[in-house]
Amino acid sequence: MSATCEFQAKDYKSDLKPIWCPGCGDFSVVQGIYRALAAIGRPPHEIAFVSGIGCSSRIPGYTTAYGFNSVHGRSLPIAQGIKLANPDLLVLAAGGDGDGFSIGGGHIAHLIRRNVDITYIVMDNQIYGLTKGQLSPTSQKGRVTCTSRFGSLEEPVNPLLYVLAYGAGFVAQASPTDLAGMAAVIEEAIRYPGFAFVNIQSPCVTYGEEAQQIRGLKAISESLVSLGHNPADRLAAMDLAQHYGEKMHLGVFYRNPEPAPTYDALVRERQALLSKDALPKENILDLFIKK
Amino acid sequence: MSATCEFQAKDYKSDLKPIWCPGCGDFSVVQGIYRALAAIGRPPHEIAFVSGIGCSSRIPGYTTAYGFNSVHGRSLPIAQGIKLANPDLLVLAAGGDGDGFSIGGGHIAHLIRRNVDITYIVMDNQIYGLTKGQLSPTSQKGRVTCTSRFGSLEEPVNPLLYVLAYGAGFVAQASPTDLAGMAAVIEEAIRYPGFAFVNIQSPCVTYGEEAQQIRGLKAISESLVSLGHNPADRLAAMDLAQHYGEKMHLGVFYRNPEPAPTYDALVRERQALLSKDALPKENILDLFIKK
Amino acid sequence: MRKDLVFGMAGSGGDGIVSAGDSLLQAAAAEGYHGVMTKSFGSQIRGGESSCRVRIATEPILNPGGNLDVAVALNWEDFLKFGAELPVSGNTVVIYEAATGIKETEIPLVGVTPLQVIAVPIAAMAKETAGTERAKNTVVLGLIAGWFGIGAVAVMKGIRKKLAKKGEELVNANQRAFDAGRAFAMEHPLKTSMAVMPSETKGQVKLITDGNDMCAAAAIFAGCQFFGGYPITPSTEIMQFFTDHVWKYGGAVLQAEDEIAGIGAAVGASFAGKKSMTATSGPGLSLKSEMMGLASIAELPLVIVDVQRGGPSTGLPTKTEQSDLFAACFSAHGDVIRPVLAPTSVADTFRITIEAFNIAEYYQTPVIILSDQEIASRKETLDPIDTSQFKIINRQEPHGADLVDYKRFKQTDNHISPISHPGMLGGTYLASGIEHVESGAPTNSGSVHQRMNDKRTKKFDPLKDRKDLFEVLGNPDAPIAMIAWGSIAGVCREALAMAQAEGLNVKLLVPYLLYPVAEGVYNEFFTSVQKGLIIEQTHLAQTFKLLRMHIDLPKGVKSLARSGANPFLPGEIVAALHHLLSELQRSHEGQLQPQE
Amino acid sequence: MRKDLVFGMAGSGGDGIVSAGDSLLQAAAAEGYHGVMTKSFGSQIRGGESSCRVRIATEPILNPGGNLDVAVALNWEDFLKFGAELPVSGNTVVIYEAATGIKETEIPLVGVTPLQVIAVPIAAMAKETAGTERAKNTVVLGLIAGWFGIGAVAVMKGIRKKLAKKGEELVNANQRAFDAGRAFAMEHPLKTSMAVMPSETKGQVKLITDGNDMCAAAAIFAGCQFFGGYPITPSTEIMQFFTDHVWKYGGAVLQAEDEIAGIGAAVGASFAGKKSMTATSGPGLSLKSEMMGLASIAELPLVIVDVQRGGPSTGLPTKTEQSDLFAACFSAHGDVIRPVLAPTSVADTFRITIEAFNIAEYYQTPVIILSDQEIASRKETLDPIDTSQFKIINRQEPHGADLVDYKRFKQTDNHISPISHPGMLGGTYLASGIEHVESGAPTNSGSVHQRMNDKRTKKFDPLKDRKDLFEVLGNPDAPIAMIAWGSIAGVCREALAMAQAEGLNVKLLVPYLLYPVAEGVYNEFFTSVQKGLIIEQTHLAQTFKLLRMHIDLPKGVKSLARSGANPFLPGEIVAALHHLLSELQRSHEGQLQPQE
Ligand SMILES: Cc1ncc(C[n+]2csc(CCOP(=O)(O)OP(=O)(O)O)c2C)c(N)n1
Ligand SMILES: Cc1ncc(C[n+]2csc(CCOP(=O)(O)OP(=O)(O)O)c2C)c(N)n1
Ligand code: SF4
Ligand code: SF4
Ligand SMILES: [Mg+2]
Ligand SMILES: [Mg+2]
Repeated sequence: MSATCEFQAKDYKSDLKPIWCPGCGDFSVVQGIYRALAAIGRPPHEIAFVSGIGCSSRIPGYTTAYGFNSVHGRSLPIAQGIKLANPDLLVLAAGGDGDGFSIGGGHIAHLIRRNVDITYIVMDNQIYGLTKGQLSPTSQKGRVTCTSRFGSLEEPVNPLLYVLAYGAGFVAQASPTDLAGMAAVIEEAIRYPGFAFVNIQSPCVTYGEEAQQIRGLKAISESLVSLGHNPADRLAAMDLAQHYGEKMHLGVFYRNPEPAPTYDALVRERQALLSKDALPKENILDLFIKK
Repeated sequence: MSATCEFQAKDYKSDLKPIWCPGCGDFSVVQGIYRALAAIGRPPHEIAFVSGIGCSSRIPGYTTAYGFNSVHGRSLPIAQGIKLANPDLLVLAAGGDGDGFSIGGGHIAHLIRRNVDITYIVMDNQIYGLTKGQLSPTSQKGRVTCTSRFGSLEEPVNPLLYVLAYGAGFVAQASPTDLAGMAAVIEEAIRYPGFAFVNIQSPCVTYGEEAQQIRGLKAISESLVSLGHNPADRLAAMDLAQHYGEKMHLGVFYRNPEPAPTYDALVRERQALLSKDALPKENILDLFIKK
Repeated sequence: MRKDLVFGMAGSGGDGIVSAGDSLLQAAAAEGYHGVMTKSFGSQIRGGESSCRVRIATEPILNPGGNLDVAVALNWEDFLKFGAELPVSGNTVVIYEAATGIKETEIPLVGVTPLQVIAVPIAAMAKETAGTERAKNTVVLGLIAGWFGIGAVAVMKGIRKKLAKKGEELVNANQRAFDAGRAFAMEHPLKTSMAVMPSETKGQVKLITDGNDMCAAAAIFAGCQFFGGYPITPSTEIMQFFTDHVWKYGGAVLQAEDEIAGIGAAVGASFAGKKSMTATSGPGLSLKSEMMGLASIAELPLVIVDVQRGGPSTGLPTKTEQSDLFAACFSAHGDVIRPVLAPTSVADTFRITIEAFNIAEYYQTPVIILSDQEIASRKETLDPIDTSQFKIINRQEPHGADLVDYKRFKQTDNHISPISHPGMLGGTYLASGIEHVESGAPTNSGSVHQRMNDKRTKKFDPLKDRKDLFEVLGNPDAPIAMIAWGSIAGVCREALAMAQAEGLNVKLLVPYLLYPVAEGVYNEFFTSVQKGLIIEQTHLAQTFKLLRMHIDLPKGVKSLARSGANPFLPGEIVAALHHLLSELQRSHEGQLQPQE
Repeated sequence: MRKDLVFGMAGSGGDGIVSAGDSLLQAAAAEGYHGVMTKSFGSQIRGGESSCRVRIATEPILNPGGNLDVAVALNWEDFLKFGAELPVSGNTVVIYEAATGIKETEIPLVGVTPLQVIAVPIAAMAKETAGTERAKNTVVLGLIAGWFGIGAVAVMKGIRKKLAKKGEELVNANQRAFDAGRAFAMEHPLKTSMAVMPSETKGQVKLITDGNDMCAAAAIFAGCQFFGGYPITPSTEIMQFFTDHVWKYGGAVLQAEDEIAGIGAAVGASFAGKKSMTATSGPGLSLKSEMMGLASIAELPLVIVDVQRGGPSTGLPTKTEQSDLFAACFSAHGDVIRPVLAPTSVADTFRITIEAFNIAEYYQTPVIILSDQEIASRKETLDPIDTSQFKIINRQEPHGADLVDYKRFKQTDNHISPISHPGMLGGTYLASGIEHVESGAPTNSGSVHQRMNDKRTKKFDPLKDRKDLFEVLGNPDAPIAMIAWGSIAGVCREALAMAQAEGLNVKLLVPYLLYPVAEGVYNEFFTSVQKGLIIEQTHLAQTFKLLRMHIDLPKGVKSLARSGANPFLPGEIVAALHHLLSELQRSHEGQLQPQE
C-alpha cells in the first residue's frame, strides 16, 4: 500500500441519504466498503457496483461508484456481464441473504467455477428485511416469522460451506462488531484476483432476532486469526464453515495461495490470440462464401 | 425384500418407443429404474415421475407411472409440489446435467435443506444432448464443443460434492457399466426416507467424448464398496467426491445413518396438530370478526 | 349531520398513525358504520413517514373517497409527502400539531383555503396526560370522537382490549389521553358541525379485513390445499395467511426459493389433484410466465394472484397501478388463452377468488386474479357474507369407461377432457409442455398441434357468455358510459352516483372477467352509448387497447388513463363526464344545423 | 426449360439427405442459380427421419416454394412423415428407392397422381459403384444432375473439397456413384423434360448462409461486443457463431447457466457501455421477461433475438410459428414499449439486425428481433451485400456540459438522455429498476412516475414514421391487400406474383417494424383497400389483433391465421385472394341493384 492515499473514505460516499432503519447493520457495511475502497484507491468512476433488491441492495446508491440496483437475485449475472465487457473495471456485487442464496442461489456456483474477478458481499441478516420479515434461507430451523408462525420446517443454507464447495478462491466473514476488520477483509477480497466472497453478519434491527443483534453476535464471534486458522487450508475452512449459525467466525476462511486464472483474463488472452484472424468487419460476410 | 414380487420390471415399461439414439446410456438408466421399481413393488399409478427437458428428461414417458415431462430445469420444484400435495405418492425426479445443474441448479440446495422425500436421478453425460452438443456444466475445462470451438474456459461443477455440502441424506453414483449396481442404488435411494440423489454417468453416444463412453468409463470406474468406503462418513464422502471427473466412483457415497425427519412428514405432523383449530370452512370469514 | 366523512392523517413512523386508523375503523365498525381504510408509507422500512385515510359512512362505501373532510397532520413535512393520497380542499377541516410552531394562517398548503384550520397541542397533551408523546395518536382519536362523534366508547374499548396484557396503567394513561383530546374538541367546537349521524345498524356484527386476507380465506373456502409462492410486496400477506391457516385444513404451503419454484410447486400440486395457488406482484408475474404456459398446455387448474403495483420492473413497489393487464393476458410465448379476473373491492374479492378456482377447475386452466395494491392492502368493514350461496366446482375426473384406455386429452364436445391424478388407478398418463396427442404422448405433427390449439382455445367460449361476471350500474340505456375494473371501478361507482345526482344520464360497466374479452357483453352495453370513457390506472391505456383489439368501440368512447400511484378522484371523473356531455350536446346541435 | 424447381427429399437419419441438399445448393450457387434450402427432422436426435427442400431458380427467390416439382423418397415411411413439408402434386416427378419393392403404380401417396413416378435402384447403385450404401445420396445427386441439369460439374467439385482430407479413394468412390446416377438419368429421360435454364450470373460469387449465422454476423458488423445466452433450438447457432468469431473483434460471449443469467450478463455489458445481445426461443423469452422490463426502465440498449418455434411451452421445438408476437410486444409487467422487428428472409436478416442495434442504441431500449425457425434455419444463396451502405448508430454519450452535475435520465426535447458508462469520469449514476428522478435517485412519487412513463413512451414516437421499415409490393392503389411478416411474408411475396399473373389487382404490405404499431403507415396503406387478408402463422390471429388494437381496420380486412408447423402454400393464399375478389365483386353488384 502506498503511503499517501489519493482517495479517502468520504470520496466514495454519495449524497443520497440512506433510508435504512436507524441502527441497521448495513450502515456499518457501507462504511466498511468506503474504507476498503479508499485503501484500494481506484477512482469511483472506475468502479461498478451492482446489487439486487432488498434493504441491503440499496447500498450501491450510497456510494459514488457507478451503481446498478437491479432486480431481485440477479446482481451476479449483471456484474459478470460488466466485468466481461470491460475487465478494467473494479466490479463489486452485493445484496441480502435472500437475494443471494434464495432467488439468486443458482448463479453463485457458476460465477465461482468461471472465476470471474468480482467481489461479492452478502449482508446476511437471516431475514427478508425489505418485505418486512419473512423467513430467509439463512433463518434457523424453528424460527417464527410472519411466514412461519408455527416455526420454520427447513434447515438453513450454509453460505460459507456452499461457496467453498463451489471452489471459490477467497471466502471470508465479517460483521459490524468489528468495523476495522470488516474493512480489511473487504479490501483483501477486492485485491484477490478472482471471485471473492464476503459474508457479513449485518443485523436487522427491525425484524432480526435478539441473538442476531450486535450484542448477540459478539457473544458468538471468534476471530479466525486468533484460532490460528491457516487460510490456505481449504478442508479446515470447510470444517470451520460447518459451524455457520452457531459460531460467528470472523476473518478469512480461505484464500487460494495459487489463484487460478480468472475468466476475464482468459477471455482477454483469447481475444489477443484470435484478433489476427479477424476479417475486417465490413467483409465479415465473406465468411459465407463457400470456396 | 419379500420373496414374491407383485410387480415385474416390465410392468413399469410403457408402450412409448424411446427415441434416444441407438446406444444412448439412457436406455440402461430406464432399465435400472424399471428394476428398482419392481423391487420396491409400488403400483405404477402410485408413482409420480417428473422431469425437465432434455434427452434424458424423456424418461418418464417410457414408464407406466404418472409422468410429467415439464419445462427445462424445473423437475424438482414440481416434484416437491406433488409430494407435499400427496405424501403417499412415490415421487421421482430425473433429468440431465444441464437440466439439473445449470438452469435448475438453484433448486437443489433448497429441496435438500427441506429434505423433501424425493429421489432425484441425474443422467450426467457432460453435454447438452437434446440441443445437439453444447457445453454442459459438467463438461471438462478445455473441452471443445459447438459452443466452445476454442475450448471451454470454465471449471465443471461437481454435483456430488455440491449435494453433500447441501446436506443431502443419500448420495450415490451409478453407471450403465454396471446395470445391476445401478438398479440396486436406485432402489436404495428410493427406500431412503428423505431427499436422495443419484448421479448416473450415462454416455451420450452422439455428442459425448470418447472418454465418456462405456469403455472410457469402465477404465476410470471404482466401486466404493471395494474401496472400503464407509457410507456413514460424510467427510470421507466429500473427500472422495473431489475426484468427480477423474475417477468414476460407483455406489453409495453417503447415507445418513440417522435420517432427519422429512419435510413432508413435518407437514403432516403440523396438519394433524392444527386441524383441531380449524373453523368449519363455511365460517372461515369469522376470522375477520374483531371481538 | 354528516353521513360520510373522510379522514386523512400523516406523521412520522413512530407516531402510530396507522394504528390510530385501525382503532378508528374498528370503533366505527363496532358502532355500525361502514368504513374503508388505506395506508401509505414512504420507502423507509422504519421511522419514515406514514399516513392513512379512513372513510366512514352510514351507507356502504366502495372506495376510499376523494378529498379529505378531515386532515390531521402530526407534522407538515410528512403530511406534504402524501399530497396525492391526502388531498385537502376548501371543505376540509385541518387539524395539526401546534408544536410545529406554524400559525393557523400560515400552514404550508398551497392553493387552497381549508374550511377551518385548528392547531392542537397534541404532543403536549399526550405528554401531560399519559406521560409520553407516544400517546399522541390516542389524543387524536379523542379529538375525532369529540368533533365527529365516532368512537366515543368503542375506541377505548378496542384500545383496552389491545393493551390488556400490557397492564392497567398503560390503559389508564391512554384513557386520559383520549379524554383530553375529546375534552379539547368539546371546548373548541367546529365552526360548522361535522358530527356523523348515528348508524342504524349499530350492534350488528361487522367483519374487518383487507383484500389479501380475503383472497386467501376465499381460496381456502374454495378448497385450495396448496400454496407455493415467494414474498413480494404487496402480495405477501396472501402467503402469510396460508402459513397461518392452511394446515388446519389438511393443506400445505411452501415459501419457495423463488417465484418459479413457487408456481412450479403449485403446478405439481395441481397435477397431484389438489386445488392450488400462487400469488405475486409484477416482477414475480414476469418470472412465472414460462410456468403459466406449461400449465396452459398441460391443462392444469391453477390460480395465480397478481397484486399489481407500479411498474415496469421494480417500479413503485408500494403504490397501486393496473399496468399488468397486458402481461396477465399476453405473457408467455405461444398461442394461449388464460382467463383473467379482477375484484373491485375487499368484499367482492371473496366471490372473485372462488370464481377463479371454479373457472380454473372447470376449464383446467391457469386463471389470473388481477388484484391491486389498493384493494389488497386496504381494510374494509363488511357485513357478514352468507357463504352457503357460493357453489364450488371441482375438476371433472374420469370414471368407469373413461378409464378404459384412458385418454387424458380426449377431444370432447365441450373440449374439456376428464382429468386423472397420481394415485388414481387406470388414469396414468404423461403430462407435458410438449405438444401431445390425446393420450398425452408427444408429437411434432402440425395438424395435431392445430387441433389441440383449437381445443385449448374453444373450450373457453362459454366463458364469454358469463354475464354474471359483469355489472352494469346506472341507466342501462344511457348515452354516456364508463368502463372500469379493479380498484378504479370503486372510484367510478362513486363518480356514477355523483354524476347521477348532478343529472347526468350515465352508466358504468364493471367487468370482473377481463380476458378472454366477452365481445357480446360489451357490444350490448355499447348499443345505447354515444360517448364514453374507459378509465384505468395505466400509462398505455391498456384496457382501452385490449377492448379495441376485440370490439369495435363507438367513436365517442375514449380513454382516460393515467400512471399509477396518483389516485383518481371521483370528482375529476365527473368533470370528464360533464365534458363528454357537452361534446355530445355540441354534436347534436350540429345535426340540427344545415350541413355545409 | 424451367426457371424454377423445387426438390424435396426424405430418408432416414443415416441417409445423408441433408448433406445431399447442401451439396445441391452449393453446386447451384456455384453455377449462378439462386437457391433456398430448408430442413426438417423427426424428434429423434440421431437415426430418425430427415428431409430437406431445395428450391433452385434463375431469378431471386424469397421462400421455399409450394408443391414439389421433384420428390425423392429413399423410403416411403420416412417420406410420408413429412406430408406437410413435402407436398406432392400432379406436376411432381417422384423418384424413389426401387429396393422398397413398391410398384410405380402403387406408391403410397394418397389422392394424387404425380406427373411421373420412377423407381431407381439407388442403394444397389451405391453399393455397386462405391462399395457402400452410404453413397446413396451421391447417387441421388447424380440423378438430379442428369435429369435437371444442375451440378454436373459443381457437385463433384464440392464433394471433392469436402472429402479431400479423407483420401483419394473415397472421392473416387463418390465420383463413380455420381456418374452412375447421372448415367441412369440419361438412359431414362423424363416424359417431359424438366432441365433448368442455365443461369446468366454463372461465375459470380454467391454467399450461402442461414438466418441465424446471418443474424450473428450482422450483430458483429453492427458493433456488438457481447453475447450472453443459453442454448435453445432453433436459436442456438447464433450463440455458436459468437463463440467462433466474436473474440476476434475484442468481444466476449457467455454461455450462461440459464436464460436469465444470459440476458442479465447482456444487460450488464450494455450498462458497461458495450453493444450487447442475447438470443433465445419461446421458453427462454418467457424467462427473460423480468430482465427485459429492467432494461426498459433503466433505458439500456439491448438486442434480444427470439427465434420462434411452435408454442405454447415446449410446444413444437423444431417447427416454425409466429405465435410469440404477443409475448414480444406485451410480456413483462408494467407499462412498457419495446420495439419489435422481424426479418422476412436470410438476406434481410442482415439489415434488420443492424436496424435493431441502431434502434436499441439510439432509443436506449431493448429491441426484439422476431425471427422464426424457418428463416433462422434455412439456407439461402445471396448476392454479395455492399456493407458500406449501412449506417451504424451508437448511443449518445454525455460531453462537456452534460457531465457537470450529470443527470442520467434528463428530460430532453426528444426524451432521450445522453448515457454514460462505468469508466467515464463525471458520469457516475445509479441505474435501477426502481422508478427514479432525472439523476437516477429512486423515488416513489406518482407524478415523477407519470413523467418518466411519458419520457419512456414518447421517445419512440419518431419510430412510427420510419416508412423505410415497411415495404409495399404490387399496385399501391389496389383494392385487395395482404399484410404479412416474417417468413410468411416470403410466401405472400410469391402469392402476390402468382395473383398478379392471374390478373388480380392486389398489393402486399410487409412490416419489418411490428411494434410500436405505425398507425400512419397502415392507414395510408388501407386507403385504397376494400378487401384484405392479414396472413400469419398463429392460432389466435395475433397480428390481426395487434393491428386492430391500434388501427380501424377496413371492414373487408380479415384474418388468415393458422397454427405453426403446417406451412402456408402460395397457392392457397392465391385461392383466398380469389375468394376476396369474388366477394368484392358481389358487393359491388349489390351497389348497382336497387336497395331494398
Ligand atoms: C422477482 C422479485 N421477487 C420478490 C421481490 C420482493 N423482494 C424484495 S427484496 C426481497 C428479499 C429481501 O431479503 P434480503 O435479500 O435478505 O435483503 P434484506 O432486505 O434482508 O437486506 C424480496 C422477496 C422482488 N422485488 N422481486
Ligand atoms: C427454458 C429452456 N431453455 C432451454 C431449452 C433448450 N434445451 C432443451 S434440453 C437442453 C439441455 C439438455 O441437456 P441436458 O439437460 O444435459 O440433457 P441431455 O439432453 O443431455 O440428456 C436445453 C438447453 C429449453 N427447452 N427450455
Ligand atoms: S428492515 Fe432490517 S435490514 Fe431493512 S433497513 Fe431496517 S434494519 Fe435494515
Ligand atoms: S443425443 Fe446423446 S443423450 Fe441424446 S439420445 Fe442421443 S446419445 Fe442419448
Ligand atoms: Mg436479508
Ligand atoms: Mg446432458
